[in-house]
Amino acid sequence: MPSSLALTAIIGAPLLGFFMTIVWSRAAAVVASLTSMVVLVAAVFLAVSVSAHGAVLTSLGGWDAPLGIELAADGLSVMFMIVSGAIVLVVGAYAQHEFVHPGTETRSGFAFWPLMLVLLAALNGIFVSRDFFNLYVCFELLTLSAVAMVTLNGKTESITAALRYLLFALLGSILYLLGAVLLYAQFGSLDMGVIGQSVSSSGAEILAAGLMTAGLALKTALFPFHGWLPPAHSGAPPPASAMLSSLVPKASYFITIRLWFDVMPELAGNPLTLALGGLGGAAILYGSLQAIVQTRLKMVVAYSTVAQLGYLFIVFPLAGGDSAAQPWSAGAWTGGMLHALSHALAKSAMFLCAGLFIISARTDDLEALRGIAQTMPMTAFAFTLAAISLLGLPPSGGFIAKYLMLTSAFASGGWIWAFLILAGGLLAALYLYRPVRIMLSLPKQPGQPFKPISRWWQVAPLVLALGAVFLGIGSNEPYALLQIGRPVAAETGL
Amino acid sequence: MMTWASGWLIYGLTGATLIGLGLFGFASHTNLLRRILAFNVVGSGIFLVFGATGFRVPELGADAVPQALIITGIVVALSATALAVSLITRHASLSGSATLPDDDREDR
Amino acid sequence: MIDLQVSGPLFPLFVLIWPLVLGLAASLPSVRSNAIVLLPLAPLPALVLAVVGPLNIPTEAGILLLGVTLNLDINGTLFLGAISGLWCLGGIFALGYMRMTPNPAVFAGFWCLTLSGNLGVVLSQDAGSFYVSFAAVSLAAYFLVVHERTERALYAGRIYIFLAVVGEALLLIGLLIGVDAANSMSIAKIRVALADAPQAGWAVFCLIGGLGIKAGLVPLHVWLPLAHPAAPTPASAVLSGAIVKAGIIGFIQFLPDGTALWPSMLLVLGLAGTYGAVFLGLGQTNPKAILAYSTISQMGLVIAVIGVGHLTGNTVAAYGAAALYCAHHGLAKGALFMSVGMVGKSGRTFMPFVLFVTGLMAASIAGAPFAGGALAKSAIKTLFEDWALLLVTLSGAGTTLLLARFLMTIASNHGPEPDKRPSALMSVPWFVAVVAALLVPWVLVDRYSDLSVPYLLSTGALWDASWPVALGLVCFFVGLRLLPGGFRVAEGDIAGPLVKSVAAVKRMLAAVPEPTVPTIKGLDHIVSASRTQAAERRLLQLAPICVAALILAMLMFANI
Amino acid sequence: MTAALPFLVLMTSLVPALATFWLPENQAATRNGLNLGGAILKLVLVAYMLYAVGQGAVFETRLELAPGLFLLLRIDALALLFVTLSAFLWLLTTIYAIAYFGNGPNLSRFFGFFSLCVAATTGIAFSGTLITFFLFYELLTLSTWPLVVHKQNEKSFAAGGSYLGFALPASAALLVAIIWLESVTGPIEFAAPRELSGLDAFDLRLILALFVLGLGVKAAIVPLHGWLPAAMAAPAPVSALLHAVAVVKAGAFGIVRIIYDVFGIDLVSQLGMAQPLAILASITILYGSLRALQQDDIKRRLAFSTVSQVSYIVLGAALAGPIAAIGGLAHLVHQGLMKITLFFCAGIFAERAGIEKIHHLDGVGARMPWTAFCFSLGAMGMIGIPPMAGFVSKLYLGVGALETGAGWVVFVLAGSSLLNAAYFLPLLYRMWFLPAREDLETQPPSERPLGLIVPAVVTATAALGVGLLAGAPISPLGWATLIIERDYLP
Repeated sequence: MPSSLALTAIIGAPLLGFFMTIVWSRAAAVVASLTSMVVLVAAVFLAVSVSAHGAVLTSLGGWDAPLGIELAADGLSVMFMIVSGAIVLVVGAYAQHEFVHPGTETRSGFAFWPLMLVLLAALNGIFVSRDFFNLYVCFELLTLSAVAMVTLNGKTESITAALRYLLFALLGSILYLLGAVLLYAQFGSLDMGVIGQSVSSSGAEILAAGLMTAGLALKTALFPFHGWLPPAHSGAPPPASAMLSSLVPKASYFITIRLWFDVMPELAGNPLTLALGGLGGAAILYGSLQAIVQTRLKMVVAYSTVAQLGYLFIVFPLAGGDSAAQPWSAGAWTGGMLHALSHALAKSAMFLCAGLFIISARTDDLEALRGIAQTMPMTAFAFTLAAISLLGLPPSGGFIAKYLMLTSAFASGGWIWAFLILAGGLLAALYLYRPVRIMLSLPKQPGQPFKPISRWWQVAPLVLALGAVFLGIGSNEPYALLQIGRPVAAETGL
Repeated sequence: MMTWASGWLIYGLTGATLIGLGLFGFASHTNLLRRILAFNVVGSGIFLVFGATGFRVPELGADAVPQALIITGIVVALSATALAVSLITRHASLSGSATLPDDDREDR
Repeated sequence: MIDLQVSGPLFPLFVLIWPLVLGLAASLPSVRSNAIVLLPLAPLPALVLAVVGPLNIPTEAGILLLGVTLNLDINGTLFLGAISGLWCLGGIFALGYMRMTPNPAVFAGFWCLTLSGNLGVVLSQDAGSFYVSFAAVSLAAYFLVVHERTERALYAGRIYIFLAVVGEALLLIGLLIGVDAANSMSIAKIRVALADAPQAGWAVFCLIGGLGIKAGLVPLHVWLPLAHPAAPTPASAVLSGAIVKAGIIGFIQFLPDGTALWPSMLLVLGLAGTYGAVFLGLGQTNPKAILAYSTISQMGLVIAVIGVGHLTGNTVAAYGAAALYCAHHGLAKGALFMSVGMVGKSGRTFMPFVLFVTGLMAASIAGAPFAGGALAKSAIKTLFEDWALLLVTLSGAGTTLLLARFLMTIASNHGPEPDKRPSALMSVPWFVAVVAALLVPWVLVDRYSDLSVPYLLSTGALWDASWPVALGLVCFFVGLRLLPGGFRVAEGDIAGPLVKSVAAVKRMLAAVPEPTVPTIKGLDHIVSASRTQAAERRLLQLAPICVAALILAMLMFANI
Repeated sequence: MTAALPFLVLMTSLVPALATFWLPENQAATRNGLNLGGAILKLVLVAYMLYAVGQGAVFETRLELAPGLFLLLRIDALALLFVTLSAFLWLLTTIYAIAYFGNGPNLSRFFGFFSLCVAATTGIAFSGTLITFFLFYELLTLSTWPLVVHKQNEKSFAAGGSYLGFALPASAALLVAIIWLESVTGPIEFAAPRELSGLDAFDLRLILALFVLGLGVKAAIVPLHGWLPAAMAAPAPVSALLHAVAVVKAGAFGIVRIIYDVFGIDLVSQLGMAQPLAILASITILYGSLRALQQDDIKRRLAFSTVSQVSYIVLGAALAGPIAAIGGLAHLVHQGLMKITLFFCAGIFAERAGIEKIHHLDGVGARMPWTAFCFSLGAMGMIGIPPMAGFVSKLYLGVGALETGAGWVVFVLAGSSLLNAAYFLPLLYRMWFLPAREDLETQPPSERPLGLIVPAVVTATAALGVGLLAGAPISPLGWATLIIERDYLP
């Protein structure tokens, strides 16, 4: 069964790669690249097979649940796998320059590759797990590798940021685990399918789901628990930041979506969806305002992540709760997922751009970047493209996502959500216009010493930014793919 | 039957107490090491509760699944603790402080 | 493939296009320096059309503008003949007068354009081409006014163009309402429709304003006394003799039958102009300015005729009389302006002849017996009754007074060399204009009025013509004795205050601010980065409490 | 072939745009060839389409982006009016820009975005659905910005910021309007308008107001016009693009589309929105003119003049009568021809003689006769002096207004003509009648290369020609009449 092989490979290959990079650290970069390529190929293969035959399921070693580990891929997980595989591949290619070139700190170079592969394995594990405990293990793995990545450059601020991140993450893990334990107490199983079939809306179930959601929200940096994110993401080396900001919060969000839309949609009442949506809206406004006043590029981009993650939670009131049975639900849900994906691509592109700017200008102070577009036009262009997607302007993926969400908001009469979505876009324009403007300005003194950067290196962020744009132009396929395996019959929207 | 049930109850209540104590510790201390310890206390509490759920259906005897999962969980918690401790030592050696900046209450 | 959509005789179209072609030819490098030569040639086809052209066979060209229709009726023939004749004479005069002028090509080009517009105003039978023609004659004449580029000419030009543009705008409003009411571009239909259309009042008001500016209707006359002295003499001649008539033609074309308020208004304003201009003109020192006021005065009479024609319902007679009066006035006033040019180029010995002929012309305009002007005046008098008749008759005295002042002013303006004579190119057209002015009404008076030549030669008619002139002369000499120094009125009387008030309005407007995008500068103070980040970090400690609260909230919602 | 034609026409601009981005700076010949070739090819295709659409043909290309999200390109007579204008002016502006910039920096970027702008404009014209319209409308916003900031100095960034500051909230408003409306009716195609009269009148009014808000920024309706005068910081070819070829036209065109093809004039009148919109347009017409009167900078004066003139188009649509609509549509072309002439000339003045302020124009007529002559023609057209094109539009607007019972509009038109005269005639006066500055005397400026002056002459002649031959069936007026008679009259 090639598709079960592929399912195994997307987790197995990076884990294997992880050991190989440790053992054979000299060729770590090459191994990591090859591994992520394998993962991407496997993910694409899975996508083809899922779109042809529907969701794919396999049991590792033939052991069935509950003792064995079951892996399943539906449209949603396949899309996330492809995007994360692609991002890791491109970031890996970018990191070849960052860590392999002489003059960079060898220790961080040594540690980066294995961490990257663990991260990839954990991510893929989350995307294909059908079991809450496996999910727990995977995202603990994810958290630990992410925290380790923050510390790579060894500076005090990075350590501090990493510690703060770790504390939040541990708290989140505890809450999640507590919830999972309660679920087990109730159902005697942690398998999603089993639980999903026997949900009875008892108090214990609600408590369990609430605890898990709280833990996941902490890890997704949902407002007001976002304090750890900006220092952690801006303190890490750029390739690490790219993955941290684009993929890691999405993993915990992914679990939240699985929990509330696949496993226990009946439980998602209005208070819950409103609370999550409200926090998401607050995140949009607060994150954007903070991003506006930042003076360092990476901080702007990091706060932008806080804001953009807010959108993901607006999906709950639009597609969950009472809205779940409505015709606009499918559009809102798909819009949210597309937003997660296009944000992942755009945000990783932005962090890579920021990384290149830092190498060229030796700082990411916005004022110091004045005129850098003359030295690195391609990178500035990539940054602008990514910004367009974040703003939700056509024809980017961000636009399609916002369009779908807005359509649902209007159809459901959810004015407030529509307002928040639009306000977020306009605020994003405010905080992203400033860096773009500074980059494109003429330098104050001519001939300011920006270090030239090789063109091939600059291609990496451009590829990701173009990916975000093409997700919009070619959104037909992803849209169809995302619908496969959804429990509620996927409707083509309104 | 009664004994099984009360045993389950004792373990569960103890676990819940540990969780509560741990959470309190986590919130009330700013010293990083204490916080990590508090985290471990909470973790122990959760595992205890988890273990107790193994007796959920007494007729079947002890359920093997929680045991397997607890072991996995302990490994995970251990590695998290290890990472945290290494970071704390690194942090202490770099900044000379066992608390995070901006956490104004010092209680070392 | 493209249908030119022309029907009817092509010659009227040629009449309009020919001056344009000549005007463009003036810009050719080889023609440029001698461009003045083109001036007399431009109006020739029009003259031919006026003399031999058949009446009332319309020409239609659908593709041009919004569909052009041209036609010539009986009044139109007279206007066309007088106007093209004057333009022709003026052109020949310019040949002699403006031999060494700078920028001859520019002058010639706009001369031709103005001419084409002037002819178009006569010929047009649709609102579109009338408006185009009127714009051409109004705006292109600006270049004739400012040709000498002196400070005074440019000032006069500014006032002129200001009023001309205002006139265009008013005319546009009137035409728009008319076209809508008639649902047609045809002027005849517009005239009918305006009689009872809902917004006809506005339309007629605007038309009177727009056309009245050109016709020197008080109080819109300001430009005449400024523009005439500033322009070169041939241009003054056509301005006063021909261009001003465009407004009168417009009145005749557009004003609907009806007994609303406006015919009385025209009568009152016309008579006010007739007398007011005499008074203002007496205060002038520049001979051309005096002539300009005289033109205002004479056009006031014509406007009063049109008003009275509508009041009495006798528009056919009124229009005929007005056409005759305009034809005479055009030629005579053209001749008088040429006299100013003649005086400047004449020595002492030639002066008496010039003065004599000029006096003859002045007498004709004043309506002295046997002159062509007397016939024209008799023709218009038949329309008036009672007090209005008395006022019209008495205006002859005013005209005499004003023109006597004019003669007195130019008498001392002769050139320094005693034996100098103007060239034949100047004196011949001048003389032809004089003769034409004296004779033309005799030939045409029975076509354009109910009067006959024998009646006009009767004693009663002669006495009616004589006494106002005599009264005017007496007044002149009495006034000369009482007020030897005369009095002064600024050229263009109310133009000065007008300019100042426009400038004041402009200053007031400049003080209003412009909207911009709101800036976000204040945000830094509201969301201070350092303060909020510290607060965010402290949230870490609060996180467990928040989480606990969240869980509690959920429990409560779930009603456990 | 016919199904792909709209797509092909779009590609004639899009392909040069994308290709130009990747050209190295020094490959001027290739770059110019690409852009000019695209422009000429486009004109040829447009000529063919003019013929075919005149015969009654309709072309359609349909692409699916996401389920229910169609990219529909459809060529009808109205679309073609706009595309013909932009294609014609694109060619001329490209010629002008090549001559204007010479060997300046960042030209690949410039021409790339320039062609992209034109592609977006073509897309706007061809849009067959609301959402397609929005996509291209935003593409236009984005591709214009790099052009506005082309000089990359503080002033141009301020202008660019102002542009986005107005345009982005407007696009949000537009998006809300579209989604709100479509959430009730389903996707809207212009060719098959939905029956809206059953919807809540208040909602419809609000939606229409949002549309006007969204499109009014580009159409520079007061008080949304602030970006346009600021954008004069951009080089002259960009101003030509903003004011004549693409941007303000896109806004006005959008308003026409919304009124005619989404709501329908009857419904707009029933909702009581036609009158307020007409009043808004009238205020803009007068306000723009009054502001223009106060400007000392030539390009700023022209910019405010655009504010005023573009609202003629809006007015034509808002008056909700066939004749006014014809006038408004014809003005879309007329204003483009006249205003681009003026900006071409202003560019030549600035580039060749350093003339930026009005008082620098003294005596320039004799030194730069061609430029000054073209400028004068354009200015006279703007004033509405017959037989220039502007007069024809005003006549139709005025008559159309009277026909619908909005007699007051004729006073607005007359007042605007007066103000236009008041702010243009002093310029002509200075050019032709005042003595020249000393440096103009000693170093007479050149009007060469031909690439600068020829486009100006061509557009000036065209502006004169479309007025003189307004009665011809292929004149803008004739075409506008065809649009209204064939597509919008019952």
